[in-house]
Amino acid sequence: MAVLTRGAYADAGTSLDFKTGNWRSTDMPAHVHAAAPCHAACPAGEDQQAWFALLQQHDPKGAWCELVSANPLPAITGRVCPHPCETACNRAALEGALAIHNVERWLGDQAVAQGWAYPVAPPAVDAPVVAIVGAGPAGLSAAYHCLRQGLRAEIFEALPEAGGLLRSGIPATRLPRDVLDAELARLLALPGITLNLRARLGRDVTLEGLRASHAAVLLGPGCQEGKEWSVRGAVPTDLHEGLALLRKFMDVGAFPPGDRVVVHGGGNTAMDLCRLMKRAGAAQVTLVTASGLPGPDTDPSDRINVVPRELEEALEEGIEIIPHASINRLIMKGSKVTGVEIVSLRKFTGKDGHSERVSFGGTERVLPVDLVIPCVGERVSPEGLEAVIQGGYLAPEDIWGRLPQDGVFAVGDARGDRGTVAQAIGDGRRAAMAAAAMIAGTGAPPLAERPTIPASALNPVYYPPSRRTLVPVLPVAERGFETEIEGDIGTAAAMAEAARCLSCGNCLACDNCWTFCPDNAVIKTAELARDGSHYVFDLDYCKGCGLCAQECPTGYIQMLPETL
Amino acid sequence: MREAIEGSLAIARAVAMCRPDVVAAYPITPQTHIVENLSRLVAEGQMHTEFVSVESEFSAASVVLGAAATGARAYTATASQGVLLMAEVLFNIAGLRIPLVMTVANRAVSAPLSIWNDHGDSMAVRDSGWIQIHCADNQEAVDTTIQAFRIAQETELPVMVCMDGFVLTHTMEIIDMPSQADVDGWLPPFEFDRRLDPANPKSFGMLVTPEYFAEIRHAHHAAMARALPVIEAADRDWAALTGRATGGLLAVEGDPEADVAIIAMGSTVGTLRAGMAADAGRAGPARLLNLRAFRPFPAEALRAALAGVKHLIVIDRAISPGLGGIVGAEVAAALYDMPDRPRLHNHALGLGGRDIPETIYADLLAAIKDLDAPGFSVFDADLAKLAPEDR
Amino acid sequence: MKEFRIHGRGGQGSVAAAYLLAAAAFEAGFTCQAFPSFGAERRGAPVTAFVRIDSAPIHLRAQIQTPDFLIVQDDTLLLDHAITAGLKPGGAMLVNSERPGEAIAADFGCRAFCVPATALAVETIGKPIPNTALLAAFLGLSGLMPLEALASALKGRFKGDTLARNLALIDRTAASVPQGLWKEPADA
Amino acid sequence: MTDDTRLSALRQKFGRPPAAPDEPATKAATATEAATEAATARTRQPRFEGLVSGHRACQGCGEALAARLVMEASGPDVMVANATGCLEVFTTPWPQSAWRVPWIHSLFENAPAVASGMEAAMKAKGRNTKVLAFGGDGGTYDIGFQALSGMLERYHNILYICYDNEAYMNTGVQRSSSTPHAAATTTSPAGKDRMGKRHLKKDLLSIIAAHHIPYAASASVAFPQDLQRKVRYAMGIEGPTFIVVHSPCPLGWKHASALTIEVARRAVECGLFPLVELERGSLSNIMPIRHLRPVTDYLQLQGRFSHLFDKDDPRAERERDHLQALADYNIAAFGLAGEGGDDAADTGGHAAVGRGGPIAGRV
Repeated sequence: MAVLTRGAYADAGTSLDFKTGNWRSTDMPAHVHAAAPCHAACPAGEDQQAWFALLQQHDPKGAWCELVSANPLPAITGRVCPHPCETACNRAALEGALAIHNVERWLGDQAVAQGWAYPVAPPAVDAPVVAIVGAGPAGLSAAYHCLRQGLRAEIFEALPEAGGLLRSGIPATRLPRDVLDAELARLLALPGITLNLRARLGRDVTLEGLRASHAAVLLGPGCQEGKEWSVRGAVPTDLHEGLALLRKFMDVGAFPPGDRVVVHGGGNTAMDLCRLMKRAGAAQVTLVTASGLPGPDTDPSDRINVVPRELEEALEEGIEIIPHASINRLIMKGSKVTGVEIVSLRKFTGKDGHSERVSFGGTERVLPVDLVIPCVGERVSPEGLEAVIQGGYLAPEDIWGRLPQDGVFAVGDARGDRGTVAQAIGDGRRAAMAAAAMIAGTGAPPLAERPTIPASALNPVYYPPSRRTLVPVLPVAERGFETEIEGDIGTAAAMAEAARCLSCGNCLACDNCWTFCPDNAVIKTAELARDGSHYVFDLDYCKGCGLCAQECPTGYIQMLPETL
Repeated sequence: MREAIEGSLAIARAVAMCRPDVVAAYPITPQTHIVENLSRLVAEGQMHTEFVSVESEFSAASVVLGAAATGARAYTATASQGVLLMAEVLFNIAGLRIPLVMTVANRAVSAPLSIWNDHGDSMAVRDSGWIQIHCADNQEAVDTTIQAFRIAQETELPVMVCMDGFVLTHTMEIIDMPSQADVDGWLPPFEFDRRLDPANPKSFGMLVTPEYFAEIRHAHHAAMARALPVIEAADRDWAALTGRATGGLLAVEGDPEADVAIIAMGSTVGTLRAGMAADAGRAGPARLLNLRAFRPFPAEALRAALAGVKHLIVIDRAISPGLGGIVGAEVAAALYDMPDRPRLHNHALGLGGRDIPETIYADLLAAIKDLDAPGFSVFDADLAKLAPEDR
Repeated sequence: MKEFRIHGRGGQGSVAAAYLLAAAAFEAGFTCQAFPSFGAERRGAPVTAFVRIDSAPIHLRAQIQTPDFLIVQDDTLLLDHAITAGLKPGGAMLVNSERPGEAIAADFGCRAFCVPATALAVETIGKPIPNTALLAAFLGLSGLMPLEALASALKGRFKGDTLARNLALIDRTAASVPQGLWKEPADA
Repeated sequence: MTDDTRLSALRQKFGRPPAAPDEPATKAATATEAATEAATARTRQPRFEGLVSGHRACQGCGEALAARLVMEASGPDVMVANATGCLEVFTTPWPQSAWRVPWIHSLFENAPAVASGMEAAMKAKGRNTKVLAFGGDGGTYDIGFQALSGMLERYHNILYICYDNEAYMNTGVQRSSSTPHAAATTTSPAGKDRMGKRHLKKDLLSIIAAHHIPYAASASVAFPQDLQRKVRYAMGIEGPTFIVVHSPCPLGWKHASALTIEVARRAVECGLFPLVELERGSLSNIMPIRHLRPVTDYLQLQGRFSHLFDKDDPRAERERDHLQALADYNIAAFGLAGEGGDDAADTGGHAAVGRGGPIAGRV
């Protein structure tokens, strides 16, 4: 029983005895670290939001370390990745997506220039050794992630140089060779990685031999064989398959003659070819693709799968693109093609999820051509892989890349369901994790699935308007075969771009919850952040009004049902 | 030092001697001369106080409330409508147990408008929880004002010093004014622990639920009871210093053996005193009770003073329509348990400034012989002035 | 006890006159009481103020209904014949007027004396404020208290040049009236 | 560490919570110790908590938030006179007070006068603890208006804060002179013959400014940095200052408690509650509205305006247009449409945040 004070006064702050937490009837606030859309979209598994947060704190090295915890090759991916992260970026709906790939590239270049050490410890001398076939992006990523898992990696590469498709299939205008060499050299120099060059599977080593000698085998041979291509059985005698043509060009620097070229396909190889041939002198280069061009109404699954800026640059350079079309017939003069008949078509997705292409009769038209180049994909070269290959690919059972053979994993393009460097890098990481789990006998690693936060969950009013940094691009007239077309973003712009990150789904430490709680039920903790935030909900006093969640700019605070 | 001095000026000078930190007041007849004189003392640099010239009595009371709550000695004065406009604040001040001193220059309450003296104003706030002390003359008013600051401080109750408007406030008479040194030595500096203090922040004026409200009111009532000896002690100490007693709670004069007694408050006491002297025994002797403390009501002292009295005349300077005399009713209640309690003759007199002549003494005494007289009357009302249906 | 009623108009200093008279009485060793008519009269309206002087303490708070003396600050007030209402039998009236006192005495049936107080005040203090001159005249006529008492009272109220001129005014006025004309044998 | 243990560590560090007054304290601190501890805790606090948790405001109370923000920006060397109203009732049910500064409540209509007395006392004692006076719109626009005018005229060194929730919320949502036109309250209900309040919201700020005081401003809980800048500015002024803070009341305005800030923000962005500053009666600053929005964006969130969205009632559109016209008038009169600068010291137009806190005020 309280003893009355004279005149009924009270001492300061005594309302703390009255716990208003029991006023909450339905929901309570909670920190929910949902995945930012960039992270969710990243095939390599980068958390761009996380490394942008470190950049916002003026810690480029920390940002790079965070980045390379998923992707060891940012200087490369920053140049070649079609960056689905930018497509997914929630800022796209405001003033344009963040220039994520530019900053990624800048970070990668900074790391090379500054000699920042990869955040991996050398594995134990007697650590299990994983055999990795192929020193392309998948294999290199796998080797790197083996180190991160405490394993050693021994790479077997058939060619005299590491790099795989990075070296053989991407022109220097997109990926300068010095950049490629520098980043690969740093990675391959990591203690615990052994690289065997000119070691071809089926010739110098065998799958069974590797299985016997190593704790696990990761197969990342890539796709080396062009698919057969014909139009209703017709195959021109002077047919050049796209990837092979590109490789050849990069080796010898010349294309077959032809003024009017039609490229058939919808990937980066097709795009590279179009642009290189145009620059090499072809008067008219046309890309015929079944996909659609990017646009507000284009379904993501229908969108042409190329680096968006490459598409823009190609259009600048005068490449003609015929979307939603296919080659219906080849018009031959003898064994040579003189024209192609194009027909419009669309992809329709049926109820079973399979898509079907339907061509529209009456839309046929003819293009006169000198050269037709199919770029419709490649297959795994079966040499040494006869035991595991299925329908031209190594078709693994799951995202970890497990093949039916114990301890054998498939990564990268050889899986048949991949197509980008970033996907290959993601494959390498996952396979290394799965291999490590298998070696440790702990089964498959857990899938860290976080829900993705949509733009609608943000409160955008708190973000000051800020336009995307435009990076200098080589003028069309100056574009050749060596000089990189897209320029460097530079430190200041990279930091400015980082400041544009909305921090979707994660704590921005913006103080809004702390500022707006009418009940002082949000406590700021400078040094005690456990869940990545700097705030704790004092549920003794929180009345559950939901203001903090409503005003949280990043959607990091959500009202969840009261737990009893 | 004895001086011929106007009542209001004397009060202003007495207040100044008590060195209030804050004075706030709004002018109203007949309190005006007090605040004018205080203003002049401030303007002349003879008084160092924050004089807040407010825009209403409501704010005057609120300002001194705030000032006292902040640990300042504070003072205000008002009358009549001003008391009623303050009413809400007065209850609040008392409920907060804030020590303050206020002079009420008693005046009738409108309507009809009357600027003249009676006790209708302070009676209207008798239940506000303030100590109310009435003064029979200006000497009493000066001495009581100084005592009031000490009483307020010791009891943590606000004190209302009531003096009849015009009759005292505007009258020059001879007053023995205390010296500043006397007051400085007698009145302790203002200290109030329950104050707004950044070093020890507290919250005042809170919401109190039914579980505690009754206790708060009981405590207030008990504090009033404890104030009775404080008032007496203040007067004793003051008398020891100055040789002048004000009479404390209740002063008894006249014939101590008389079986007739008259109770009055304020300046009426002087006229009755003069009337008794002039009567020279023709109407008979009486005990004359100068009832000074109306709140707290000195029931015990009253009963002691009335031992052996057969007829008690109680004079009211206000009326509670529907009941009659207020002092009369309260005296009756106080005497209810008294064995051989006297017969009560309750009269309202001098309402709205009606002159109370010297002959009132004889007239009142004569009236007790009328066995059929009502227990209460407006003694000096001439009903012939009323339409028959309004009588 | 002597009771006074002072008649004037709002703004003429009747209340001040009452206070001065009472203060003079205090200086002379008497007890005193002075008060205005309790009202709300405005400038120019007829007003009254009252004084009681006694040698014993004064307790009476009643209005003065039967004054011993009237002091009239403005002879236009005599147009109201009720001005002498309540004046005690044998009472006297001092009037600020250039008219002869005898005529007024005849008019009102009481003792009366006139002093040209306004003229004297204008001459001496430069302002038409008759109250100090009237009080001085009264003291001279009545012999109730020495003129020094009034001088002391004035010293409590005025300073400097104003005081000096008022002192000169009361000396001059007091000397101008027949000394002790109203002196009562019983008081002597 | 779990949240619970972290909380207890934090509470220990920041000195909360004290023992209840009716429980014997485990170890009574001396006054000096207590003062030292309080001072230490205060210096460690990343902000001054003048109004602590455990008060009994409704969920999502705009007024509680506004008062908290004001205390942070003004404290700790202040004392408060608080008019009767929600704020007073929900912070001080005896024996528990949510205030950490000297605080007094007297009556509904006298907070400015009580504050005047406090300030006079401070002056008399030669101290300079700033006095704040708090009132709701009832206590400020209406019943306490006279006392407020007196306080301003007498030039007391007081910062008066009006928490404007546009009705008598404490007594159950009755209209005040601050209630906007057409809003429904329990004494201005919408019905067959009436469309809510018939009269206009009183332009109090102009009246206040007409006292020629050094500083009068309007602020909103939706723009806390702006609000706190204004409070700090006013705190630095010797003399009477006045800030009216738009503080939504989820109960009275009939909106979800989570929307308090959103509603307040829209009130500013549609022009119905302009954020302006007046010094010596002259307009000295405004918060520009970067994206003007129609008043309906503001109105439709609130049940008190739901009758304005009755499709079958021809009066609804008229009243909506009327409110839009009032907003347009404000926008034109104060020149509200604009971008707002990028001066970090000026909060105009910004409630923007970045990593590590609000952007406004970063210099």
